[in-house]
Amino acid sequence: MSSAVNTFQDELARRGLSIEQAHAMLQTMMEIRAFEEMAEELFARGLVHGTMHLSIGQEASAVGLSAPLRPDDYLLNTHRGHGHCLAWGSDPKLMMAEFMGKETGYCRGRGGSMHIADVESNNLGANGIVAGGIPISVGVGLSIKLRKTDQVVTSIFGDGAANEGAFHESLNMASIWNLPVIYYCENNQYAMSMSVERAFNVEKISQRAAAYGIPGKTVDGNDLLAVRDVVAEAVDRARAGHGPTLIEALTYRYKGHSKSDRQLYRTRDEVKEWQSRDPILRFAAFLEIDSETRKAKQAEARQVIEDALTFATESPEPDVSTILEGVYA
Amino acid sequence: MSSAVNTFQDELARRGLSIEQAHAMLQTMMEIRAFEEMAEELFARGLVHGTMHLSIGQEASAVGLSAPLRPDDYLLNTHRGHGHCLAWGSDPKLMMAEFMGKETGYCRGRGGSMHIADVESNNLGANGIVAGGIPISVGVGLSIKLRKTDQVVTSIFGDGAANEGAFHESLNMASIWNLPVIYYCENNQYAMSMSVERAFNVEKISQRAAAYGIPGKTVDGNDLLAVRDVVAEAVDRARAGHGPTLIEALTYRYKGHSKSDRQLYRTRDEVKEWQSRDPILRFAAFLEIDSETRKAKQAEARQVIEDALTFATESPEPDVSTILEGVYA
Amino acid sequence: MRELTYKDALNEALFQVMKADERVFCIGEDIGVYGGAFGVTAGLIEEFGEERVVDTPISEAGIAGACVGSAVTGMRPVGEIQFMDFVTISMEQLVLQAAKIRFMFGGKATVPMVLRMPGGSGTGAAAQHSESLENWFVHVPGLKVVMPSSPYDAKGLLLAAIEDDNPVIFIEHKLLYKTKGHVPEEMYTVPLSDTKVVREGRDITVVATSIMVNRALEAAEQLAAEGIEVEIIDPRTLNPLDEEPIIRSVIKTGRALIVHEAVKTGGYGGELVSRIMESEAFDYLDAPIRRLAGLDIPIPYNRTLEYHTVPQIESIVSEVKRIVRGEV
Amino acid sequence: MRELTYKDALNEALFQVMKADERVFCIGEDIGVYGGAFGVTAGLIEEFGEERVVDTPISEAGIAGACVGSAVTGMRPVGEIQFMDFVTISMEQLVLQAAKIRFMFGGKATVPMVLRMPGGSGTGAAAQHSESLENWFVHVPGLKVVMPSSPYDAKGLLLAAIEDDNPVIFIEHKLLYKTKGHVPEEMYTVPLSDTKVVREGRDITVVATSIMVNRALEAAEQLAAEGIEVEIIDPRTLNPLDEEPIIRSVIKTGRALIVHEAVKTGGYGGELVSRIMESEAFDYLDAPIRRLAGLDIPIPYNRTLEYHTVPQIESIVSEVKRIVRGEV
Ligand SMILES: Cc1ncc(C[n+]2csc(CCOP(=O)(O)OP(=O)(O)O)c2C)c(N)n1
Ligand SMILES: Cc1ncc(C[n+]2csc(CCOP(=O)(O)OP(=O)(O)O)c2C)c(N)n1
Ligand SMILES: [Mg+2]
Ligand SMILES: [Mg+2]
Repeated sequence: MSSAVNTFQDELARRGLSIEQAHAMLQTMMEIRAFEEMAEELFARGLVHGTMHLSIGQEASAVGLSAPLRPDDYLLNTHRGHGHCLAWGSDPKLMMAEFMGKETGYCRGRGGSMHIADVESNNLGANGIVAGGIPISVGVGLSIKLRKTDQVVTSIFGDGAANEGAFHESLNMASIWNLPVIYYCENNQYAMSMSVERAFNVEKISQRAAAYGIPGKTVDGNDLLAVRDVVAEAVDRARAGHGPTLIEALTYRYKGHSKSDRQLYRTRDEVKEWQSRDPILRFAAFLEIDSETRKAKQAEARQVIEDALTFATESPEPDVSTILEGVYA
Repeated sequence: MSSAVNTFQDELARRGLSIEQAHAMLQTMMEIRAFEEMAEELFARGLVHGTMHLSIGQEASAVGLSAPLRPDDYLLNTHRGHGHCLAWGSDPKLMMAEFMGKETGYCRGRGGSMHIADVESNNLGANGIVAGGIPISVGVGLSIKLRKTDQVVTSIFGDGAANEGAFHESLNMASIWNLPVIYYCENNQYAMSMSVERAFNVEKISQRAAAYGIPGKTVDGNDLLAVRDVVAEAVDRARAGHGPTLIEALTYRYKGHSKSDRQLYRTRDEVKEWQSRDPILRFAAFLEIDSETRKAKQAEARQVIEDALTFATESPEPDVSTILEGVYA
Repeated sequence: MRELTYKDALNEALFQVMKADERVFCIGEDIGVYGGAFGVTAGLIEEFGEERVVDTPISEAGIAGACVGSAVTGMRPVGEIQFMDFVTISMEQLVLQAAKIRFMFGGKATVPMVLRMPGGSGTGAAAQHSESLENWFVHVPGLKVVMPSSPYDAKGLLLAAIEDDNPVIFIEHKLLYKTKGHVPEEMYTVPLSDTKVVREGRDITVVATSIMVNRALEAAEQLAAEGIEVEIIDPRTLNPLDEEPIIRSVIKTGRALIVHEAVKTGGYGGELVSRIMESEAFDYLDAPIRRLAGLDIPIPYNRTLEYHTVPQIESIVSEVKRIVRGEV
Repeated sequence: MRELTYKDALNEALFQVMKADERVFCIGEDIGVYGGAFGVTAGLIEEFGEERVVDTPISEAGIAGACVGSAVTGMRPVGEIQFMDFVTISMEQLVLQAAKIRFMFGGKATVPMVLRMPGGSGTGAAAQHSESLENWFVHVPGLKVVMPSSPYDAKGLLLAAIEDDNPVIFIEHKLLYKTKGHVPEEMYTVPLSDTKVVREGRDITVVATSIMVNRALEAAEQLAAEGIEVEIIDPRTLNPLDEEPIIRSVIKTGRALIVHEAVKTGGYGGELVSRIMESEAFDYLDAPIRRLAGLDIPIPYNRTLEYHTVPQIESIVSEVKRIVRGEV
């Protein structure tokens, strides 16, 4: 992990983190994985329709990003967003209910996997549109600036999104107006079947920050504390009124892009190699947790998700008579 | 100009240019200015409706850009495009007729100032949409690549256009596919009232090339030979299959943005300062042309445009009975 | 009675609401010292400063996003798209984000934004600066679509749009900016979804939008001289539509003509025809309902062609006569 | 008779035309080794290579521009937008460039491009992946708009669209990809602007588009059992519309129902209602023409709500009955 010299206790202390907090972060990663595994299972069993984008393998990126943020900060999430939602503190019960299209879900079953939002807690939603949340971040940043608070907004997107025009317009606007936005690019090496090697002619996506005169950082997205550190720095910068940062977190999705993906665009070896750097196992090892304890924690995480499933399963469907509700305020 | 040491004859010879060619280029710059002055006059006299975007002050940029191009290359022009059209070799008569909405105009009076095109000569048109031609350049580049010719396409746009999403998507695509496109950004310091200082947080627009892994060059756009040189290099690169280049030509428009512009966003001094670097006077001085000869040449240029006006004035309007023509092929 | 131009009425509305409500701010290209391409925002930056009158780069997707994001977090943005045509670049943010956020999030968010834009032809700006795309927005649930035809309505509808908790597409007309009319000095709202009978008549109902209301009024004067009494109706808010006054009118007159500037095919006229058809007014129809609209061509540059591309007073007059005389 | 799925029919058309015409190439997101999100381009890259089956970054404006620019310089691009919703990002290039270039340039250029995209709901993809925006394109002169409902038409219309010298918006339906039907092996075209009477009947004319043709056919079977004979008409090309068969049919039946999946308000139904209204068929109408269309809401995620948002077989059956029985 971040350092081989110091003990993990030193590493945590240096960041003002307690061991309990570290364990909680590990737990969140495990809950994310359990949620995703359950999602896949439900899909395979034909219990959900639609599609979903699993973030298995990217858990450190989600948890490390959330760590330095405050509850009053804002989140603009990506389609591959279950993990970020959980890391943000969303209730797995209400998420699972949404995933299953239930009235008790965060969006009353209208949104589903790609649109989980909880505006009350400043989670402004996942987005089914690649780069769809990025222009919105400009508005949230402006709103913070006009309201003169020290909130920040995190705009999460994938490597693929960095080739949409919306990315360009938005980063430029956030830069010239010094808006408190963390642009967080989860580079999981592929946009569906398109590898970053084919889609970009630059080595690092973070190099694009220079085009807007803002800092760009690339970080090992499977290293929870490294992610946390680089985000913390960007957050400090933004809160202090110095404007946006572009962060690129290098990570990998173990599963296919969405429900149906024959994965002809990558090799099994490549997947395996990334699995050898599994973010959960790495952080557990860093915390010197033995495999028994780890398994117990995983079982615990699984239970949280099982409970969420029970809640969702027992929840009612939306009533068809309410179908027209919620279009206009 | 480009060098103080050599004689202008050396400078020309070094580039394989004859004195006649140099004089022809000067003449074209003068015709451009005369065309624009006439356009302004016609507008003031209420003889045209619509709007127009004058390129007075930017003549070296237009003529220097065209110089290294071949007749079978392609042009995608900007709204401020009269000069580029003339430099491309378009007939001022047919341009003036188009400007006056006549049936004899390049677009049979349907297009007007913002849409002058001559597809037969690979002039794919000016564009009323800022950055509207940039994505089209990707297609033209692809078409060249698929047809395996060694043509190139020039995509001209202003500084303002470089903040549109279309710029970003297109440059990336042209780069990853190695397309023979010259991205030519005329940075005339303003997009309407928005200065580049306010709209960008980078010093040079050409720095954005790095975001796409392509060369970026900034050149004095009022120095005809300097423009020609940097374009020639980009053209060579493109023809050789090495992909696109982003060129930024620093220049200035003397007139307001369009027909009505109180120009509150800039000072008279700034305009004067740029006028002291007038591209026509500079190139005339470089060629050691005395002021009498220069005036004679200007009168000649004026005459060409007067003749164009006569042609346009005497040309018929489109017949209303043809109004539905040309929507579908 | 105080008269103002349509442009000044809009400008006054912005001044007043920005004074009254801190959450309101303006954003768009050249809306600051330039005052907006058509002058609607003139003077605002001097009064409210750069923070609340935000000049943007040329980034129409970004402008729309800036509105969505600030609206959903408690502000009341008034965005400007310099010409309606350029809103083609903002469609993703407007249609997939602004319009859908509330529904998609289970009714738990609001997006109180207004996006102003001038549409229409008549200034020689040609095919890429003369669009009339209102029916695209009408076709998107979650958006409201407003098209004022008078200075009075311009001010009142703009204030209502800003007050509304939904995304509102506010479509002005280039040729209307200089038209004058009575505008009260105080703040007032014209409710959204409140169709107005602009002129009463017994022989035919003309439903017109935006500048076509004015042309229809002039046509009606000429027709009155020939004994034809035209009832003119202005929906003002195209969606959600207050259709009742239209239906009542057609029941009375038995005839209807829809007039809009947008291209006929796929336009709003079809919606109005259908609404009438689907109502009790069907049984009262003495003639088929007709549409008079833009030709199915891009707007040509040439002045004469441009003129003949969209409905004019004469064409309204002659179409009304044909309907009333049973020639169609 | 050889049967193929709608998807395979499209795939075969692409294979054959790419073999036959060097100018044709495909471009879009994940159309290469992935074979396209719905598999329409499967196998093409193996046959024709990366040069002619171009995987793009996620850049929908760029994809549209790539089509426009290559088309105007002599190629015949077939672009794919992965879901119709994302075409909101391409609108500027399609509407202000592709559709207008020919007219704006005085008829001196052609833009022979096809942009394929799957529309429609029914897969639980929710509000941002289920749009039916065809009427936007119908409203844009210069574009042609095609919506095949059967495998046979899918192949024939795609080949006709590629042969056409104009920009064609080619709208597929996600739920149709797996439907099967007769498809000849050889290359053939179904002319653009050639409305088809899909089923004959005397009691009512149902004009349906895309998947609604199939639902209408099933509804007609049920209705036939109750003695109601439905005539079903599929415009196939929505614009330019071959309206004559529709008008002839309504003259025969005296009744008409329009069925489409898109949101009712501002939709294509209004156009069809108006076309019938403006024709001689008006005099033969025994009942008002009705529209059965998507509810005015974004598509909900929940399966049951989604189902009830757009017309289904049952709702067509009951709406036809109401019209035939004079209940509307
Ligand atoms: C505008 C748009 N284009 C295309 C898609 C289809 N799509 C959904 S996710 C995806 C890949 C996104 O890749 P990336 O941004 O790297 O995120 P990842 O899925 O890898 O997390 C694509 C092409 C979409 N949803 N929106
Ligand atoms: C998409 C779009 N947005 C806005 C405009 C209005 N407009 C026309 S030219 C212009 C300024 C363009 O600036 P720049 O690109 O620097 O070119 P310049 O006019 O300076 O040559 C603007 C805002 C437009 N035509 N298209
Ligand atoms: Mg990715
Ligand atoms: Mg400029």
